[in-house]
Amino acid sequence: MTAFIIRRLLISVVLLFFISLISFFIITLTPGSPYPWGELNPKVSEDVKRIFREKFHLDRPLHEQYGFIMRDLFTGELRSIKDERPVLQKIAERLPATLVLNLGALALSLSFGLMLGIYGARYAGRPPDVITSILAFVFIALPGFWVSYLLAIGLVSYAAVPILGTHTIGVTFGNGLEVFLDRWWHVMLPASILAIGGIAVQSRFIRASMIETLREDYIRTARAKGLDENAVFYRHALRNSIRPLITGIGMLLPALIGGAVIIENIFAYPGMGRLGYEAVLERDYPTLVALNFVTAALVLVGNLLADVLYAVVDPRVRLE
Amino acid sequence: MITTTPEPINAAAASPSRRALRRFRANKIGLFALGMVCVLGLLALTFFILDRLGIPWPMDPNATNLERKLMPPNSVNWLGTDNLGRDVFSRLLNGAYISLTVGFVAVFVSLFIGVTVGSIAGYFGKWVDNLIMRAVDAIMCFPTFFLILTAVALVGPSILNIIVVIGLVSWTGTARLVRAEFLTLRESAYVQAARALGQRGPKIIFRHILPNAAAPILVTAVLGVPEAILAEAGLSFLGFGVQPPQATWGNIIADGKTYILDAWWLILFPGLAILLAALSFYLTGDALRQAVETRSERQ
Amino acid sequence: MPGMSRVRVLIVGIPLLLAAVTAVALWTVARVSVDKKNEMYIGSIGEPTTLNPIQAADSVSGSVTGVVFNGLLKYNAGLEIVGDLASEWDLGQRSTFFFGTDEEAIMAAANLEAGLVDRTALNLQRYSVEGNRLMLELSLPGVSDSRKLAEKFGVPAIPVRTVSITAPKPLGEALAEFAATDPAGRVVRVWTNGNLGELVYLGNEEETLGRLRVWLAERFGEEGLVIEPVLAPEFLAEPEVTFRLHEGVRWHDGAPFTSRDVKFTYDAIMDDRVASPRKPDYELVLSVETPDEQTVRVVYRRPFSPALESWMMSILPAHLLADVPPDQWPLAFNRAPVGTGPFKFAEWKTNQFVRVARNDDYFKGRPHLDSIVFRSLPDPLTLRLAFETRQVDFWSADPWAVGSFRKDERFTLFTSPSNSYNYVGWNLRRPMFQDLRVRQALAHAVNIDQMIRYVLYGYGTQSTGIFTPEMWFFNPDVQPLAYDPEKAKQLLDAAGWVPGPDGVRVKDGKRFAFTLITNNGNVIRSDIATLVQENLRAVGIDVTVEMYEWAVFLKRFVNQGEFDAVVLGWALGQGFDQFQIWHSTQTEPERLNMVGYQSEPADRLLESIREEFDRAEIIRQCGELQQLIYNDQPYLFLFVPEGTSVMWKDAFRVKRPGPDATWIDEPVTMTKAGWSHYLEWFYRPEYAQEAVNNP
Amino acid sequence: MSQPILQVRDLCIDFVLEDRTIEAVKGASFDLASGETLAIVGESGSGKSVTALALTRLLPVPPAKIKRGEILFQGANVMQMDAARLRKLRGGKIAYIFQEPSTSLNPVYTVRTQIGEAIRLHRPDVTDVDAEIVRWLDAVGIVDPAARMHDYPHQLSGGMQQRVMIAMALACQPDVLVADEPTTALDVTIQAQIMELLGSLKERFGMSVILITHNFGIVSGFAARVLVMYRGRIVEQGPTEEILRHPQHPYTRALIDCIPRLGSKDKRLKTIDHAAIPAA
Repeated sequence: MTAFIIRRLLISVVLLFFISLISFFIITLTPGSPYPWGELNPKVSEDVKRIFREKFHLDRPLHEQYGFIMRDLFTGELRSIKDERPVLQKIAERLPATLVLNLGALALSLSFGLMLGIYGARYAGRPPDVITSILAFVFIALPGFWVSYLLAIGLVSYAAVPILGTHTIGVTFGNGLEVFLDRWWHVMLPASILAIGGIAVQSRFIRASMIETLREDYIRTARAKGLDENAVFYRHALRNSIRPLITGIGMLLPALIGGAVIIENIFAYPGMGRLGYEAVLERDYPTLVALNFVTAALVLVGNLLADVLYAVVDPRVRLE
Repeated sequence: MITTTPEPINAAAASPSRRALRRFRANKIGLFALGMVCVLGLLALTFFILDRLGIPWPMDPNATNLERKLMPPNSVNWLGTDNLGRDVFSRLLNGAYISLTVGFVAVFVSLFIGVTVGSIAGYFGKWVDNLIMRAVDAIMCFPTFFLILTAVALVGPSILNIIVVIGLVSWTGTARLVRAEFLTLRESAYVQAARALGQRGPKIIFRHILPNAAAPILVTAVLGVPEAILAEAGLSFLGFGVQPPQATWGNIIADGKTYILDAWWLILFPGLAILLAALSFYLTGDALRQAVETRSERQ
Repeated sequence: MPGMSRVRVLIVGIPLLLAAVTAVALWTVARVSVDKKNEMYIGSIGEPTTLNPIQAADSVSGSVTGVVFNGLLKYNAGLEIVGDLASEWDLGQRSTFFFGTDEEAIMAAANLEAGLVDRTALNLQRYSVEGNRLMLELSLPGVSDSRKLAEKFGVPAIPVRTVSITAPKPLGEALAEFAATDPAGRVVRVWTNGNLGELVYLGNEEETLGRLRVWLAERFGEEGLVIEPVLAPEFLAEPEVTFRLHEGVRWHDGAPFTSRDVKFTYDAIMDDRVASPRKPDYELVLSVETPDEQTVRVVYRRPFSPALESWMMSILPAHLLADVPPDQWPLAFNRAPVGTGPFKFAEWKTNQFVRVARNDDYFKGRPHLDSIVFRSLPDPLTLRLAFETRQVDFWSADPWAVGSFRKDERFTLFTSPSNSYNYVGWNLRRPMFQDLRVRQALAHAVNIDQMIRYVLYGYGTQSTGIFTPEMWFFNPDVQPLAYDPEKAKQLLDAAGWVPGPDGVRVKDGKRFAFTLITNNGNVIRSDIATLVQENLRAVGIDVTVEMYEWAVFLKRFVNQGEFDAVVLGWALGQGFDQFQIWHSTQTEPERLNMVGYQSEPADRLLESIREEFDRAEIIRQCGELQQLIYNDQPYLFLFVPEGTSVMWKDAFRVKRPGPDATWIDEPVTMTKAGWSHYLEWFYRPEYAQEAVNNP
Repeated sequence: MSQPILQVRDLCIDFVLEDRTIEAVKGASFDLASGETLAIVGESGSGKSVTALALTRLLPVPPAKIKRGEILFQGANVMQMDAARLRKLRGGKIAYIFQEPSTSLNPVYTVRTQIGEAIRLHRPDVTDVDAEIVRWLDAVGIVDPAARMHDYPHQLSGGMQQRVMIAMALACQPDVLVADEPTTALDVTIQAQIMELLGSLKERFGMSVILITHNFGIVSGFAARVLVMYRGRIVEQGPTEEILRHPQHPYTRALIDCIPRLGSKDKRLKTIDHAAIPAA
């Protein structure tokens, strides 16, 4: 197990290296340049621009720039071009919000996906299953940004419900519970929209896996023992069917972080997606490279976690 | 699982493709969805041809009419007008062609790359496979969205570029699938036999393995179309998509989002169009998957 | 089987619980009353980059630092310059003329004395002779008065020449040493800042420049050494501003505010390590002196009329920053600044808000509001959503929504012309746009009235050039070119562009087709592009519209001059200096004269406006420049939009000090300087008691 | 002979597939006496496993469909039992051993969990379940049962897995044990051990056994009576010795000829001439 984890980590390091390389070259090859003051500012002289380029090594050839960025990334010295703050600090600032949002979305996807998937498998081929199946496809087919906007307009225009940020600003709440519920609402709204696709995909996976499992011999054995359908279903079939759920953890993470870009913008949520989007627009190379690096690392950790979980759930799986 | 399969009484079992066809025909939802897909395709084609012939109907999708700007749905403009007084209904119909083309061609690009890479990895195995799959892992670790954003910024937002970029970032799933099929089929008796007869790599791949992997690849392709349509919509929405004044469903929404609280019809209808199209493709793809699956789920 | 049922309960229970809590949360949030505190909520698009005013360049950062810091000067509600941290200030100039001999200098002085009729008319205060120099002390900087006085000398003065030096390494004392070696004392002034230097000298150009080059090359090498002449008056003209600082001003941490802080701020802006975008405003400063704690004297190397406005720059606390290397500022000070302003920095939650709290010891009196929260929102739509749910108090209304808000009793609207205009820039490097008749035709072909009516919903006026009507130096006599497609067609015919087979005009076998680009995400600009496309099609011109992401748009097209035509806008300050946008030296890549406009008369005006301090003269020259450029039509000048801010009517009132220690209590009103001019005197009516007790 | 513990009357089972219907069992009737050992012999697809599963209605419905016929267990009609009674019957009265022990045991639970589950279900009076598990594991010849019961199925060999299956079936003390091809998936040596074990357990606990197999070889010496199924029909039944000696039906003869004997070269099932099959 330890050997497995060490080997996986080593592979991850190599992967991360390539990821940083790719992300650096894609972003630097993209037209545009990272001037923090807007390029059409008549007040900024050529001289200032030159000093600035030297400061961020932008006058060097690309491979040297990459070297500087990687060196600084590992010494923690890497600074954002936009405001010259350490990039890691900027990411760390947004990490909690991002984690809360994505874990919220993950929790929603997995729990609702599991529930609907099991429901579908239970009534496979019958009307409840057909309805949940169609519902799942509707969910997958919904453009997230579109739903967000419709929801946002509806909530704001017709109910005047605050939806932006992580909490309602400027309002005095009666007690701690209200504060908690306010924060919960502000996370769950974007998380639900992020989760829509995940719920659908998960429920489809779970349903298929469940139906597959129900054909297994040991299910017949369980029935032959005289177990009731619920026991057969939840005890014998379920645990053998939740592999896709675990795979989902590894697969959903990158999709969520990517998908969060639009949602975070619509709901003014202070997460990493917004940081990344702004960094793309501003061509803030160091922030982007670091962000891709951190995201990829998170995803790799997610995948590793999924593999470890496999072993926990299925005793046949050995980590080698 | 019933291990002792009773022998069939009537004639010999139908061929797999015929059986798949029969299963598909029995799937009401799938048939309906396929019908929707066909209707959409025909509509798109009709309006594309009309547009090329210079017979815009019901109106010229790009003709501005400032006196009639931001009109809610009415008897002249069935789905209202946009900020320049252009007819939303006409733009929707006209946009269908671009949106669907993006969907299909992007899938084609993604399939081409995915099948090639997956075949190479699956056929050669060993370190080739290892190398390719690690690269696939690396690409899958990327938040695809940043990749698309930067790539579009890099090459510029033309229809062709968007198609290529969407195709370029969405082939990993196909590659994995094809590779898995290969790993299984490579060991199968007929491939072993072909190899024993001295057939060479490409021939084995094209004559023996790929045809047998065709069904799952087809399913991935059909399911990939709506994803590409949604991706284009998302890109256009952020302003990275197809150039105006050419309408696509995504950039009608993108143009409309500014007026969202004042002109709901600008985003409602194109959104519904995207939803409908994507849903039709997904349901068709799912029905197709059920039909070609070796074991029917209901058995 | 208890284990089994637990699993079932979990599978159904967890999602239901999540949904239930969310429903309860929605109910709670929806029902919460708008129990506002005595705070103001301002929404802005985007996040401040830094709260260090000399490093910030974006408007969001500016709006926060605006209430935390003070400048020496500021605009009042009528856009006149008044003192802020400075209680009073004096302008002056010393003009020095050099003569061949001491006798000539004395003779010139005598002739001057004889010719003087009215001293004050030409702002002359006194004059003196020192060796071969005649020095005039004037009460207003500028070159024209000095030149008029020089006409009376009767003896020709020796013209001075100025060269700028860029060295590969910091110049240090090199120029001063060079001056010391000069045998005839012909070097009259040196100035050094880092790698840059300036040398003012008399006499033979070739000889002095040759010696200078050799001298510098010995020390720094030839490579990277640039010596080039500078446009400057033919005499030494050194303007001077003396500020008298307010007594008893304290920084938010309690330390006293002194002239040292002003000097430090100037030094910081000039420090390369700070990379301040404001550096060009101060490059003509010769020295900043602090004779005592309350006095600051700034001497300029030559007249620079935007100088006074540059001292509206926020002043930084020297006692906190002088000992910190600038690369450490972003880590601490720039995220938690200390100023002298009406509000103290309180907290900054990234991508959420910056909060500033009342400064009870503010030197102009305690503000009414407890705090101001600057919310950072990603785009205009979220800003509006925040406004509609009363999460922010103000909103810059989209033009198409103004109408419905105006009808709504709950809101107050402030409409004012902006200091900005939109235009279509023609790339004058392209042959098709080089013909003035074509550019005029293009202007006649576009229906700007219609554009204003339907794109801006009437909230705008047609632009007549590089200045906007609200500016005091605006020329109201410039007549806009009228919409007249027939005339446009005639002009195009005259220019040789005749209708071709497909309706598009042709000249020498080339179709009149070009690409109009703009940035995406700006509906006004995309509407403009579409309408221009339509209007020009009507006169036989084929326009393709392309939109690019802002960074790509600038880097690949605009900055490189790689475009045919571009839709853009300029947001101008109050200043009249447009050197960077129109001067013929500014046409290289990355410069702001991206259309490649070159005009000698315009160059001369742009140069002389910079040296002019006389109001009437500035108005005259700016007017001339505006007419000149409008006639040339390098841009299709479209319109000056009006901005409308909407406020919840019950949100604020203003209670501000009036004349004679009275207090004026009034609704929030628009001033020339905007609705937010009296921000520190805003109060929420629910908290009126507190506000009334405040003085 | 006493009242039969199990009676099957005219059992007809169809499999309704999407494009065709297969008649799997066509009118099977037989009795099982208490304590008797009955073998049902037939090739793959002859309907013997379907019949066995039908005894407790374990066939998945659909696609299976019991067209007609009745099954009486101790006089009670299995076809009409409600779910609760059916559950009591399964495992408690009629227990099964399946062909493929490696897939018939749930891979994610330990032996202890799986046997314990059955005991708790059918014998709620047992207080020390672990001891009972150990006892049964011991009874089926598993060495060090106290340690083995914590193993997962994949940690055991095929023979051991089948022993666990047997222990699981017996632990509920059923009246009838249905062994559906219990040895097919195992090595020849293990086959013999398992058959021997089944034989001794049958003696020890005195239950009825239905042995489903295609192999006449293991029938002799184990079952007293044989039932031969061919294409869904019972073509022949009678005492084992009788059938072995005088098979009436050509199919039976063919099956018997497959029994490996010393010196025999041809072990394949002889092709039978359809014309030679007497109508049922």
